[in-house]
Amino acid sequence: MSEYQVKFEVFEGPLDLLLYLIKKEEVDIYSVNLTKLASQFIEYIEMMREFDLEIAGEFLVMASTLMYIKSRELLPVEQQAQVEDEEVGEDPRWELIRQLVEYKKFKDAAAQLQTLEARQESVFPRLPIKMQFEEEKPTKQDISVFDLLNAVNAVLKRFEKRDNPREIFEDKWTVSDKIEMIVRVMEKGAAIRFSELFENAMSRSEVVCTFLALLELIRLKQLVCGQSSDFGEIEISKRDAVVPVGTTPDATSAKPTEVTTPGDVESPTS
Amino acid sequence: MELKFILESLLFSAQKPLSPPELRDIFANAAAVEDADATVKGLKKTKDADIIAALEEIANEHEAAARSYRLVCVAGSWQFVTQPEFAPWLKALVGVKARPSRLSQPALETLAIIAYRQPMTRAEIEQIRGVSVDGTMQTLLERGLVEQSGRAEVIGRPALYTTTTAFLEYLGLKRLEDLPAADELRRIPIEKPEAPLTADPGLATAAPAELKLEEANEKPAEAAPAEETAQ
Amino acid sequence: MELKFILESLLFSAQKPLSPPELRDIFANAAAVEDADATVKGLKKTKDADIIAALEEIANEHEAAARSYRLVCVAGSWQFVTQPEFAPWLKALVGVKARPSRLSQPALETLAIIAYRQPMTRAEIEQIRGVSVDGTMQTLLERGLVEQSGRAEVIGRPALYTTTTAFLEYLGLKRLEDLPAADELRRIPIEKPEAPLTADPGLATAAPAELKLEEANEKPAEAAPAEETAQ
Repeated sequence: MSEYQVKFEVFEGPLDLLLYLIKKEEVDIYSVNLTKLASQFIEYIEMMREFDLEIAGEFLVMASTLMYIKSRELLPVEQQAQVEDEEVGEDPRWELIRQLVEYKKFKDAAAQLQTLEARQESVFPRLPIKMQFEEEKPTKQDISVFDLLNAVNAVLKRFEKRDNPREIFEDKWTVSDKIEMIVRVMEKGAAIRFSELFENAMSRSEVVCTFLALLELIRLKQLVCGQSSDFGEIEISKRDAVVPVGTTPDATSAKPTEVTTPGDVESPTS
Repeated sequence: MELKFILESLLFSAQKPLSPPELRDIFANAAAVEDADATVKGLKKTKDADIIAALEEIANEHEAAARSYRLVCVAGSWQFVTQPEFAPWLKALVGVKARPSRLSQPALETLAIIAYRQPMTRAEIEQIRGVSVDGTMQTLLERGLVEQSGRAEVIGRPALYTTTTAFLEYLGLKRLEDLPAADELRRIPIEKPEAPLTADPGLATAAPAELKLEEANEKPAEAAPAEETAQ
Repeated sequence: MELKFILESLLFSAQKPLSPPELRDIFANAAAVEDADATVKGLKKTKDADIIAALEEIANEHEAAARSYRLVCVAGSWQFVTQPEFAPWLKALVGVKARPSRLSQPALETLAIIAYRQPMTRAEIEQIRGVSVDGTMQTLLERGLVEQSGRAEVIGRPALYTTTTAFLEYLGLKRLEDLPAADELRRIPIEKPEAPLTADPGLATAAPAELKLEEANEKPAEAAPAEETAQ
């Protein structure tokens, strides 16, 4: 009795209770004595009543089914066959067995799911240390002021050609003059500040010529430019021992893309 | 460079499980980088099938290496996990996993029925369990382990329920086919024996020889179709 | 259970490198749990020396396995790291943006024009460059080198563009005035065309113009202020 009392709480339904009773008998579901099983089940229901426990409708339905099976079992075989013929549906005994077998399988499956559930609690996914790649946003190597000036020059040149074919460049200064001038200044060896090159410029055209000359020298790898700090002034220095400039290049041949490479600009002033 | 090891390094470094399509996208993105080298570019259009084959190879290798971790596939996505036996120390390291409370017995039974027989109507589930499943269905739906997935073409057009991806994740399953004893449970061949049940009172109802649980495995073909069409 | 594999599982799951003392603490904490089993309790007082020896053994094994990752010790703490050759894909995984390619010549020219003559409308830039700048403007805007900074008070109220702080940072400049030859280049006059297309909404305030170097000498003062006050 006390055993039932304890167990009652965990029975999920009449099938669960029946499986419990079968298991207690230690027989296969298929070999179970349904008459005996019916008696035990009803006995259990009676006990529930005694304890004033609320009995779920499903238990009562099952009890009546079992009573019916039990009564049939007690009939002589001949009469039983007749009854069977009158019935439309399945043999209730077989129907109950089938239901129990199926329920048992899912109860077992539920136990296996529970095992998986418990196992998952012990499975820890690898949560790696977050990787850190150095931020690769463009730095000053990507665009240099020289690229920019060079671009201005390209615009100016094209603009002139397009709109003012008749205008003639005021030839007071030539790029070759300025190249020579810069080479001369740089021969002294020390690095000079970018602005120094333009200090004595008298006109726009002179500035532009000087600038183009500078670009050309950088392109020819005679000079290097750099900044010692992010906001430092641009400094120009000799790349190495002065190599005589062979032919004076034509300024327009200084294709922008050739003028500087990031490496050139980057090189620190020595 | 072997595809296998690239995939391994990715899963080794990922903060979440990755699916073959996600991995394929990574290959494409890596190849789109300006200075991508020939190897990186060459793997631009790696096929899902090749990725899956390589992943399975890696998983097998780690299984064979029998170290403290494995590469597993859960619900189609792959990740490295540690073996459960190291849980005591991992709990000390990362703290107890934040996981919902374990499912109750009724909920597990209901879930099992849906998992193996999906899609199922509520009435079909109740037929098997022999009790109402209103409360447990509510729990399962709230936890996102099952979902409604259409309606049955019968009178009343009752809702049909199936399990979700979260269900696979919750139990650590690769796919539904990996449910334990899936074949057997999906098509339980419970046949009425040919010989009539004995009518002798007090005797066993069925002819036991005909109806052994083990035999279910031996003759699945006859009963199977009826069960499987329900899926 | 081998100490080695327990350590491995810990390092495998740790979100930071772990030192032998930290690992030792984990063993102690795991053993302090109420329901700790004998194995867990037995490892309570694992010695640092044993831990280090085991870690070195693990590291050697992974080295020998020659997979995509290694166990390494950096400054006394141990962690799993992937091999450097997988960086291209790992970058794609963690979403490190590909280093932007160098600005194209058209983009540089457009940028230069804006830098020296800002603020400028798109139409003005196009007038100077002689071609559409839709594509290059898009690039510059996306890279954050230029931005919209108001609208010109002319018909159609076209957007005005200026360079950004990011532009200065890229060039390593403190301010726009530090642009090389800024004064000179800025003062190059831009004259209005002889027959200005004033009805064209695309045209902007400072009607795009001719850049005559020689004329700059003759009348530098007039054009400059208008351009410079805009900065």
